[in-house]
Amino acid sequence: MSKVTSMTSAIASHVRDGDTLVIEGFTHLICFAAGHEIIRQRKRDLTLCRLTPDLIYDQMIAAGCAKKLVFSWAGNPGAGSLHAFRRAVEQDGGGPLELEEYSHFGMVGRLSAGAARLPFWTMRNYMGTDLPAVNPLIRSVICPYTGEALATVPALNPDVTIVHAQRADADGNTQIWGLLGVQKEAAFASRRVIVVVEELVDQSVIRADPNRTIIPGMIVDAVVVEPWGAHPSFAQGYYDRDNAFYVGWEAISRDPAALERYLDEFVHGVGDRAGYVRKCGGLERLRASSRVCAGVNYGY
Amino acid sequence: MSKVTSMTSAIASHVRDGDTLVIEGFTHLICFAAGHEIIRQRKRDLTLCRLTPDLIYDQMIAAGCAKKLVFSWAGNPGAGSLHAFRRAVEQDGGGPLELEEYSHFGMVGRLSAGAARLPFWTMRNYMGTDLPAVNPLIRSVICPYTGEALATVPALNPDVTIVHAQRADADGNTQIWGLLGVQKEAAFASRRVIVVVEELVDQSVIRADPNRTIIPGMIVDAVVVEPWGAHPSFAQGYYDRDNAFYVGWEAISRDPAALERYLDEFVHGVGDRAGYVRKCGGLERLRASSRVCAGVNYGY
Amino acid sequence: MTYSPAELMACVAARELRDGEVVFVGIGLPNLACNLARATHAPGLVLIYESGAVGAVPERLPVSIGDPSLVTGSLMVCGMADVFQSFLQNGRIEVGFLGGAQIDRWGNINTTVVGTYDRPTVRLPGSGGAAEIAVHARRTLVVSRLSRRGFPEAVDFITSPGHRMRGRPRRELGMPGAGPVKVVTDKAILEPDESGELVLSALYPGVEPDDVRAGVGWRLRSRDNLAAVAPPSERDRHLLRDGLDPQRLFLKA
Amino acid sequence: MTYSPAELMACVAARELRDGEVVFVGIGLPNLACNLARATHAPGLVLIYESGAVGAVPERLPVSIGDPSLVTGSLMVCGMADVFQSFLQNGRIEVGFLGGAQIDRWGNINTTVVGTYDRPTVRLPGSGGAAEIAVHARRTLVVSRLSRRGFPEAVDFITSPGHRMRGRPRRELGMPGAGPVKVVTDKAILEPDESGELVLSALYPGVEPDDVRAGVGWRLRSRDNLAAVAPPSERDRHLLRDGLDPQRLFLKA
Repeated sequence: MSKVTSMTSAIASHVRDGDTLVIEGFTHLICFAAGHEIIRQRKRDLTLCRLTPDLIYDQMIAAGCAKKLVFSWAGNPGAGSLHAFRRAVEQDGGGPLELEEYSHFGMVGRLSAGAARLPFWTMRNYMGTDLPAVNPLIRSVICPYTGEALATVPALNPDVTIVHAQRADADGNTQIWGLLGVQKEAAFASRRVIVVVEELVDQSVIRADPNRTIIPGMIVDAVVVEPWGAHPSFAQGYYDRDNAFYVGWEAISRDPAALERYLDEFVHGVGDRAGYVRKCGGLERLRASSRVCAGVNYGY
Repeated sequence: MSKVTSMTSAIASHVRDGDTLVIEGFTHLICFAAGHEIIRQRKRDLTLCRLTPDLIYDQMIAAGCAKKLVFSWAGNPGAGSLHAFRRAVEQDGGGPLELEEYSHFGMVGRLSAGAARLPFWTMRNYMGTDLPAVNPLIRSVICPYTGEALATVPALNPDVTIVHAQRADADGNTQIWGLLGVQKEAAFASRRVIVVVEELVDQSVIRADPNRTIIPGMIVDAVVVEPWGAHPSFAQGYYDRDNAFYVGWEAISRDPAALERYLDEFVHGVGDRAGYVRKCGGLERLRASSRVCAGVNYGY
Repeated sequence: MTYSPAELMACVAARELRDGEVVFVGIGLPNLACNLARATHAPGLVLIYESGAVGAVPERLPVSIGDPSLVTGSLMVCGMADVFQSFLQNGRIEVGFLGGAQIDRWGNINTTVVGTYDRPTVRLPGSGGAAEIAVHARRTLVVSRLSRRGFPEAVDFITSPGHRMRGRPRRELGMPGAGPVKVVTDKAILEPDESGELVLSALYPGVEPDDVRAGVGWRLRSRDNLAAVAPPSERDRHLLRDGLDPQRLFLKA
Repeated sequence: MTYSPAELMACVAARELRDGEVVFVGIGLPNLACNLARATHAPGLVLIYESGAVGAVPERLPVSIGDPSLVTGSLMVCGMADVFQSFLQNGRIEVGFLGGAQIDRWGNINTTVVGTYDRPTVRLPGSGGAAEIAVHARRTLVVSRLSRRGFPEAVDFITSPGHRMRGRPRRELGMPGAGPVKVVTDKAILEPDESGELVLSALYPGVEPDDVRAGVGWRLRSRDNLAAVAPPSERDRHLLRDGLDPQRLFLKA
């Protein structure tokens, strides 16, 4: 039966206070729509995990949803800092936000182990860095063949993972193209999975090109249809990255009052994503140009 | 510069006596054309690695190319036995063929470790089986977090890997759809890589759909254009599996004299793949029907 | 109207599958059983083949687990690293089908060698994915014809572990899956008792317990109340013969 | 005709890249340097971004390492597990670009915290992929402007290891890559000597050794024969200003 539901009910029924939550998407397909609904529903004590917290976790930290942050790069790509995050961490800041810090490779390894349901992942890394000194979860293992020591990171198995995608069918069979990040690993590692898509398509569309399917419906709990749901990040083939918004975030997040106003107006002040898009004055200016590739033959 | 060359020169310059060789392709895209050229060039003492030796390694074993076989399932899919292999291994057989045996997961892990340039791969497997008792390379490691023991297999880093694919450009940027097997892992794990394709395409075709690229040109040493090169296995979108040939192999391989005749006629008796196709009386009967999927938009 | 043992085996296996389950499918009778179930009581069955085809809907009878018909129109095609790590080891496979040249008293299966490993009298294909399916599938179904050689007291080589290996129970060895819950033969169904030993649990029409014992290499015990297996329905026979395997590739005997 | 320090930095970095090399690219000056090299002496340069775009040919100046323009028309897009395992850890990356808030005497880089980790005075973004790039890239190029705060004797936190960490040389720690071979600043080029200590190796036009020492927090030693860095060519300036960064996003200062 169909797993299609509204963002409101998907978040209400699958995201609980105290959960370990992953909203993945590496610069591409970051589900701001889900983050905003989590803020609206005033979820608390979340352990937020992402390689790049990005603006979405900066907003969720400012809104008081986060107890802990697990990450590998906390900046505003090409535009400055995540000031809500910094205020929660720096000496003269309000705090307290618990941190668990890795490198990108470390976070990728944690989710890869989680997806394979192994307790750890092995890598040749971290020699000479101070990261293991501040994160006791970065450990090592001895190779049973060469005797050498290799670095390990523990599996990450979130309670909930939210993945934004270009399209899925009603069962949750999900297709993504362009940057893939660690969406597949995060979904397979998670206890519950919410897929948010730009387009709901008939299953025949999925079956026509099965090599594009990144997440199978069998691991998906809910499908939410939310066009423009990744703004200000982008969806290849649907809309461009809103760089002006990322640049503008520097000033907003630097000023707690301005950030508060932003959340009041653009998150609490709108009932849903459609309201957000209207509030933004529409986003047509970001609509993607057409660069459609040719299909391939699956015949035999 | 272009890496396109003939099968004869690709095998002559990249496959050496004593090499550890992988010709991958799980039922799909098995490069018989390369195997036949290796037989014609009378390569010797090869360590042949494949999950499923299939007919191609049965032929290479019969032709005296193999010193050792590293594998996980040595049957004729749905049609019987690989008798040259069995004769080399069974009590009353001629032998001697050295064996190193794993399960499919074990072989996948060995190539995954090789591709990541790690010395081993970890898995939850082999408890209760007799495989570790006959293969001392299946070992275990203790998890630095849970303290539990997990199985390990050593990395496999072949001297040469040969991958058949639907298409590639002259630099070796290679696209595969349909069953992917472990081609990507085998290519990244290998010191040298030969890609054999049904079609050589302009780089613009590759760049139009970059998510379909499985093997980047930077790791490819030679590109050989060999239509029908995977027969009697198949190439999705190009030609069907020749099941009659697989069924017929049972009788041929059961009789050493018949197998000898087959090699004389279809391998030594033809100069190249084109000659083989003619010898088969053409293969048009296997030409794939058209089931072309729609393209996706890469615009922004 | 008559039916072959193979036809009944396919029907019995199909009855074990519940709608919506995720099944790791093999070629031959298991494939027929899965597609029969899909065509009858389990339209939502998700078929996964170790070749990487997920949600396959083959338009013809696949003769290999890597048949191109498993790819065309499937829900997803992934590499084999994902098949074994993200699906099987991840615990997503609810049912796995196994079979083999030897199945012993404890449900251990041998697909590796008859005789010794170093100098076998018969070299079998080996594990393929069977070893890990036996470890990780939530439950496995074994499909095999009875014979004293095929059902020895103890297998020559344990390729796929059952319920007790060299005296040790599978729980003690930390295997996630429940192991073989039913062995579907051509005469009867065997099931493990609480100790893990395979015992006679259900008889096919017209079969006596002694007919079954004649095909088993150990003193086969029986449940107190044996179940009676229903013959294939008219519809099942029709689907199998005219639809799924018209050339009777796997339904002959 | 004049040029900005940033323009010369981009040109100097570009000159370090050889045709056909595989480069792990960052945003800003490294990206400009790579695209300048592609447009001039290294048309076969292969650009890889940690976001998974391989062989990218951006039609506009990418403002993030995950810009959609890096995907459209690229040779390959892969997941990040492949980026770090199959490309970086596999040893396929010949050049990696690094930069940071602090670079010390031994080429160690800090992009994590200023002050202590637990109560930092300034919390920086962290490693991203920098820690593993510093370990695995065959060689790295560091691009950063000189300042006493930016070039301390020792960094507050080692995010990306250089040539000597807490007294231990990188070879002893088993790092596959050669580490930072050049530090491209706004006034000069620093290079490691045989002990791994960064020393002054080349001066930009009109710069005196003391100008450089003023921007370094340790007693900077010099090579006996200092090289003179050539200014940007007419063509390079034209390509940078009118082609690659017309809005001067990264070339301003």
